[in-house]
Amino acid sequence: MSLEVRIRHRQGRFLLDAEFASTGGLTVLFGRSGSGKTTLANAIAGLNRPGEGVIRLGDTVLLDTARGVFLPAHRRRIGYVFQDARLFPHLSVRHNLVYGTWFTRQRQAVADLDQVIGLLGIGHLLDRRPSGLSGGERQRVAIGRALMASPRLLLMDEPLASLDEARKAEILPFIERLRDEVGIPIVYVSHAVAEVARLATTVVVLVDGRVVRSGQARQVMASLDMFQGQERAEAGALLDTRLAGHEPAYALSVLQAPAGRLLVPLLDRPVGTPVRLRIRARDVTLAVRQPDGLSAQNILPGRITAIGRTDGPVVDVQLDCAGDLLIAQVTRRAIATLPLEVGRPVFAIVKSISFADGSDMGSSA
Amino acid sequence: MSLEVRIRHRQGRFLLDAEFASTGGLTVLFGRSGSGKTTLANAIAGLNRPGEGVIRLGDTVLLDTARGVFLPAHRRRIGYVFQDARLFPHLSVRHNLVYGTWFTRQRQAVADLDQVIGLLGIGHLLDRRPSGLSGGERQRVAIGRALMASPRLLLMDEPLASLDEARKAEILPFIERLRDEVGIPIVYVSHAVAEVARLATTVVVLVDGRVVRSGQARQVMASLDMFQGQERAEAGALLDTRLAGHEPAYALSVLQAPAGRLLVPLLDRPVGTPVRLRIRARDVTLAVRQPDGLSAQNILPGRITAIGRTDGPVVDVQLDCAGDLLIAQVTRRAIATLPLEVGRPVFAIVKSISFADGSDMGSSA
Amino acid sequence: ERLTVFAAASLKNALDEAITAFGAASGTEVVASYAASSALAKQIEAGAPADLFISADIPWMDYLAERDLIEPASRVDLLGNTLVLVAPADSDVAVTGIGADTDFAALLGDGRLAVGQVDSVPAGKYAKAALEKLGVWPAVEAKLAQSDNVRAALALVSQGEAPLGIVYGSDAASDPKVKVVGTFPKGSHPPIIYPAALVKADPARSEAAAFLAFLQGDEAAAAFRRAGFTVLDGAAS
Amino acid sequence: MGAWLTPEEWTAVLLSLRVATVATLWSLPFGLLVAMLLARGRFPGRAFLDTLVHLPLVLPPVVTGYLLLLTFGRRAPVGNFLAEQFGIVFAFRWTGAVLACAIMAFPLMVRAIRLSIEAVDRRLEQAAGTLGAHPAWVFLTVTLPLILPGIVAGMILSFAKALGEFGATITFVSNIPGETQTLPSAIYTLTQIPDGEAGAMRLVLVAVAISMAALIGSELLARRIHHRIGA
Amino acid sequence: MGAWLTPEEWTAVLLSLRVATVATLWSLPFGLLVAMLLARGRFPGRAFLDTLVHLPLVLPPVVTGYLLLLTFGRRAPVGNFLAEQFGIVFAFRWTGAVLACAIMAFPLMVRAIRLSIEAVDRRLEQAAGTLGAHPAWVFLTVTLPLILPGIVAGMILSFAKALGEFGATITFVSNIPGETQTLPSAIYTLTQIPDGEAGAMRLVLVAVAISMAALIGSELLARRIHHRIGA
Ligand SMILES: Nc1ncnc2c1ncn2[C@@H]1O[C@H](COP(=O)(O)OP(=O)(O)OP(=O)(O)O)[C@@H](O)[C@H]1O
Ligand SMILES: Nc1ncnc2c1ncn2[C@@H]1O[C@H](COP(=O)(O)OP(=O)(O)OP(=O)(O)O)[C@@H](O)[C@H]1O
Ligand SMILES: [Mg+2]
Ligand SMILES: [Mg+2]
Repeated sequence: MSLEVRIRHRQGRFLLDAEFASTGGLTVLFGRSGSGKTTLANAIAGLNRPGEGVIRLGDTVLLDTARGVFLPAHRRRIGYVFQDARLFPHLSVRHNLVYGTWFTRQRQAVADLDQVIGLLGIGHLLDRRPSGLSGGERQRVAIGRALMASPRLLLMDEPLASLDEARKAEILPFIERLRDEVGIPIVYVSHAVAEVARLATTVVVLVDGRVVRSGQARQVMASLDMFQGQERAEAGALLDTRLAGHEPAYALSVLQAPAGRLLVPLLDRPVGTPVRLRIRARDVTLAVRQPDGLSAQNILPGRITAIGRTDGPVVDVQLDCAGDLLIAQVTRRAIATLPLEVGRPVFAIVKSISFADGSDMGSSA
Repeated sequence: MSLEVRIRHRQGRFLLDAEFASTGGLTVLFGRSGSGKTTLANAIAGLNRPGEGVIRLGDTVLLDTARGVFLPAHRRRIGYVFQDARLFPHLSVRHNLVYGTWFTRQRQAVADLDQVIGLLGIGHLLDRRPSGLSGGERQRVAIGRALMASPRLLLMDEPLASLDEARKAEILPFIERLRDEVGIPIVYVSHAVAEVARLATTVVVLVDGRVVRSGQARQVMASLDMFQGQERAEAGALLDTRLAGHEPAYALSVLQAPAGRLLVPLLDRPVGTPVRLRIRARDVTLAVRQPDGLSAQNILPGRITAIGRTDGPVVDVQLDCAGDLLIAQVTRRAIATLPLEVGRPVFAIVKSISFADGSDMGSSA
Repeated sequence: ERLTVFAAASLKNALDEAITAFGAASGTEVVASYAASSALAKQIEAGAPADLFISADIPWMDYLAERDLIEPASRVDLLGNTLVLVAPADSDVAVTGIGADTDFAALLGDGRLAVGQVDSVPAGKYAKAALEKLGVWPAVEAKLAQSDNVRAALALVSQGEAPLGIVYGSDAASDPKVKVVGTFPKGSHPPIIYPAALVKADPARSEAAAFLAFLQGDEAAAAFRRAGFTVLDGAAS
Repeated sequence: MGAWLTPEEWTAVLLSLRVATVATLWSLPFGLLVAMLLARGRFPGRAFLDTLVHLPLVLPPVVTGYLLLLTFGRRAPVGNFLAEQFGIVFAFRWTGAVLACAIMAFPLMVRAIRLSIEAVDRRLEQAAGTLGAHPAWVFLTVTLPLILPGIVAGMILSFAKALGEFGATITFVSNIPGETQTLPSAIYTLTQIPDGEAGAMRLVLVAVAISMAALIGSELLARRIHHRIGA
Repeated sequence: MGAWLTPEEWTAVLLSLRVATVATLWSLPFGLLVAMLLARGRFPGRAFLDTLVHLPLVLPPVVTGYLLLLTFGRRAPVGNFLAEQFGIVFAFRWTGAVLACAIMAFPLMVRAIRLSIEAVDRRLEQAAGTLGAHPAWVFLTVTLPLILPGIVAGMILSFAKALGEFGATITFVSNIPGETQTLPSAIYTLTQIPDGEAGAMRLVLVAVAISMAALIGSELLARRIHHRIGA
């Protein structure tokens, strides 16, 4: 289901002037604190009423100021996981969870209660009141509450910020399943580049209330200048591969990409399944000769296609590996001493691979 | 200033039974959601009153149930950045910030207002009310508020969870300066292993209300079994080095560790400064032969001292590099095919280095 | 079918006794609604289910008469009362007969004279008339403490707030904390009269007339006298 | 207590309890509505409605009683209409005492509820909206439970006021034993006769006992609500 | 208005305003204290205090007036003490009217403030504590500003009630023009004389106008506070 947003909304001295479209999947709203992510999410949910603009979800018009259309929040069926959990203080955790089911007409639930409870690890909290929950517990209940309402679109405003890595790792695949199997489009606000890279179909980058970049995740992510400062270390490329086989003895699976074969921790999926990988620039080492005797065995041959800005110690190098674009982050010293030049054939040694679906960060070979 | 905690506190069905000591610096409370981190922080702040135990800060007894001592919160001078910002809704941002200064007797402020405002990037918010702030803005003001009260101890409950990487990167060095220069002990609740590794002097690991491990950060972090599941990929070793020189042409600095020389992005510090590094297990590749022609130029010779559990695809390998302990994460397949054995001399190729002080994650050579 | 009597609140004790006696004698149940005469009159005007009205003063009975709401023929002046000057029981105020020479101002000193509201409360109106008649009104007008009912005025005296008060003899007699220091001469104020009349009803109720007659009889008169009222000529005849 | 009170007084006590209870319960929905309008509504005439609601507080009760008599009396237009169309008669019935008490207590109830409504975190209502709840359901499932403390406070104030009200009541529906003579009317009557003090004090103690019981009950209720809301 | 009212009525209006204002202001600190005790305190006798505060609501005003007379009268122990020690005399003074109005309005003020106190997020007070604020300062800088809406509501209720009170006042300090004759006493008096309606209605309109002005003023104030609290 597609989502189309084109709005102008003033809030105090802050002006949100955002336009983007997504064809479904998971759209990440990315931007610094105060850039307008929550304001944009609120507009989609119907919690604020932009002065001007259009919001369309599939073929439902949620907002069209020119035609005077404003669908109230309760008729939008948009599940919203708020930045602050906003649980109902007077209801038990159980009733918070099922609250949304009281109002959904159709009974085809997106997820059943037991599943949600199990996934979020909140079974022991069901009879408690929100005031007796820890910060992370609260946020998990909030996620469950939004899911239980069987929404047509899920808005998640930094849902995992207060969760530990282990819990995140359990919830992320579920969000991916919602996106891929149930087909619920998701709008996801996040600061965490790792999450963005892993989850995003579409990325929308907000700066001071304006969309400065939006589009296919792999395009936005692979652009050399997208990440400034510290975020650069998290930049990387996305690779679409296919599961080619397993090496159960070593608990590994083999993926085939245009760029070459890659070993990853065993995937419990049938051979032939498409798998999306993320290779972070900081995890790629370049070698000018075929390396040998390394513990890292994911080595892809390629050719340098671009070398990024060369002030500062670190430089982004873009490679073409049989059509797949990779980015490597190397020191300027290495550029000068090896030397690395556009057109030079090199080997990319990939230390770690993140799965854009499946379990989190697997370290491979 | 040392902090000593030994308490038992019941809260509903949850029992916190915690004991740890820290000799100052930054103590990270680490644990999954619901493990009791906030409860423990509250006990230190004086916001709950444990049924049993002792809490001592320097030579001030904050709590001693046996002797009936309970110093009320307002006399503890403990700055607390809450998980939920808890700004005063009726005060402007400016007045929220200076609130604590109204009550501190001595005028030797830890940080002055302009400095705090500049650091946190909240200058444009000063005349706003908290209700008009974004989530991250609120959290920044909360950090500023706690700092302005000139506390003797700073409690920070996931202070950076809602902030973007760039902002985190600005605030972390400041927290480190507080720790190192001003000498304020800090108790820091975090899920983020990167933050833990970078900041911690002492790490306290909580599981279900009990302290399962506590001690010097480098010891706790380097233990092979500390991180379970997904967190393993974040495990790593800490290296104490000394700044040996600069290579300004490439914007690099040279660090000398017992293990060898390491190149890192230029540090604006005098030669001789001690620098602490974190080398994550996932960033270390092993080679059985001296590698050559690699963009990665931080290569340390060493010897394998231990090989971790060998079920699953990935194995932790501990190396001794002239006294420094490193951990490398490699596949089981690499162990078998290279092969890697305890005692074998190897080369550790270090792709990325995190600074445990200085600016964040620098990718080196 | 029970009878409803609307009566001034001060009549409660005596009228309750009379009602009990009438009930025993005739088997007719009578209930009494006691309130300020003003309220009762306006309620009757608004159609209250009253069969008989006993007012604490004449104007409110006239008010209903003007509006043709009572049976003129049934109207009688049922009871009378005396107007007395009271002082706290421990007071050393002494008056030998209230007359034009009584120096109220001196008796009061810097205290106040407790009365019912001189414009609205019957006892207050009588007090004003008496004081005017005695020619002392200008001297005491500024020293009045007016209450919204005569009982409140009495309380001010019995609590010692006011050194003197003007109340009904029926009220003063029963309060041990006050003493009567003088009685106003009969001619000094309009006669204190509690008129009674049947409320117009269609059809007229004979029990109501019977009860009104009973109130004018000896048995009722005894009860009224015990309560300190004077039974007027029209009654018991 | 039975032996301690005359049957007539006993009747007055029971009637007062009934009147106060019924008045409180009946005025609750109206109080909620008006509180909601005043707290949330932006409409012309809001200040007028606010003033109207407060009038019974500002005017002497007798005046309110007269106004009721002029409006709902047997011969008055509204009273006549209600009687003819719906068979509802207030004049000189216990129902009239209910009306008088309800109106006298109304400003207290409205204020308490309104104060609670204004304290509700509207973001919770928004959250309910995103979960598909129609505003009416939001009101029932979120707002209403959250303002329960205010409702309880409003009801207890209203009940207490209704228990003590007599100025408007006695003026509107008189003081007819068994029908409109409430506890405070009985007390008032006793204060108007010689030797009435002892009786009045006895009834005052009864009133104090009732209100104490009501207050303790409401406290327990409030504590349970507070616990449920978890604040 | 001056031409419209007799000088005596004009005096009564001004006196009423003064009495209501002074009664509201004086009872505010006590109301705050009692509301705080009832909302936060856990002490024996809490139920008793609660009942005591509510009594003026439950009892007919006349009874409250008598009780005041028995307590604060010239010869009564408390009244005597106050007069001797502090020279505070209530009898037949406008101060007595203030006392009566304050006590009659007290339950309303206490309830409104208490409701607000109970709605305060105590975690904000905790936060203030960690910033070094002594509980007294926490109260002044956090609790008090947060309960301002309740205080305003309590004051407006109290003011309105004080404006309308006369039953207890007239019983306690009687009705002395210029000293204790307030607007409601004047209105009441007019209702007690045949054909006094027209005069009474005129004064009723004055009362309505005053209360409307007070309400609008309080609304504006409340809106500003609301805006400041940012809720
Ligand atoms: N008021 C309360 N009553 C009862 N149990 C509580 C209360 N507050 C917290 N708990 C429970 O105590 C445990 C510890 O809570 P705490 O807030 O300390 O966790 P935490 O480690 O801070 O978690 P998080 O990372 O999710 O914030 C949790 O299991 C929680 O459910
Ligand atoms: N009620 C309000 N009135 C005025 N300005 C507001 C209001 N709420 C938010 N703002 C401002 O609007 C801007 C965008 O806020 P928003 O909450 O959308 O940011 P965000 O991108 O979600 O940030 P964060 O990551 O910190 O949550 C901020 O500059 C904020 O200060
Ligand atoms: Mg936000
Ligand atoms: Mg917590």
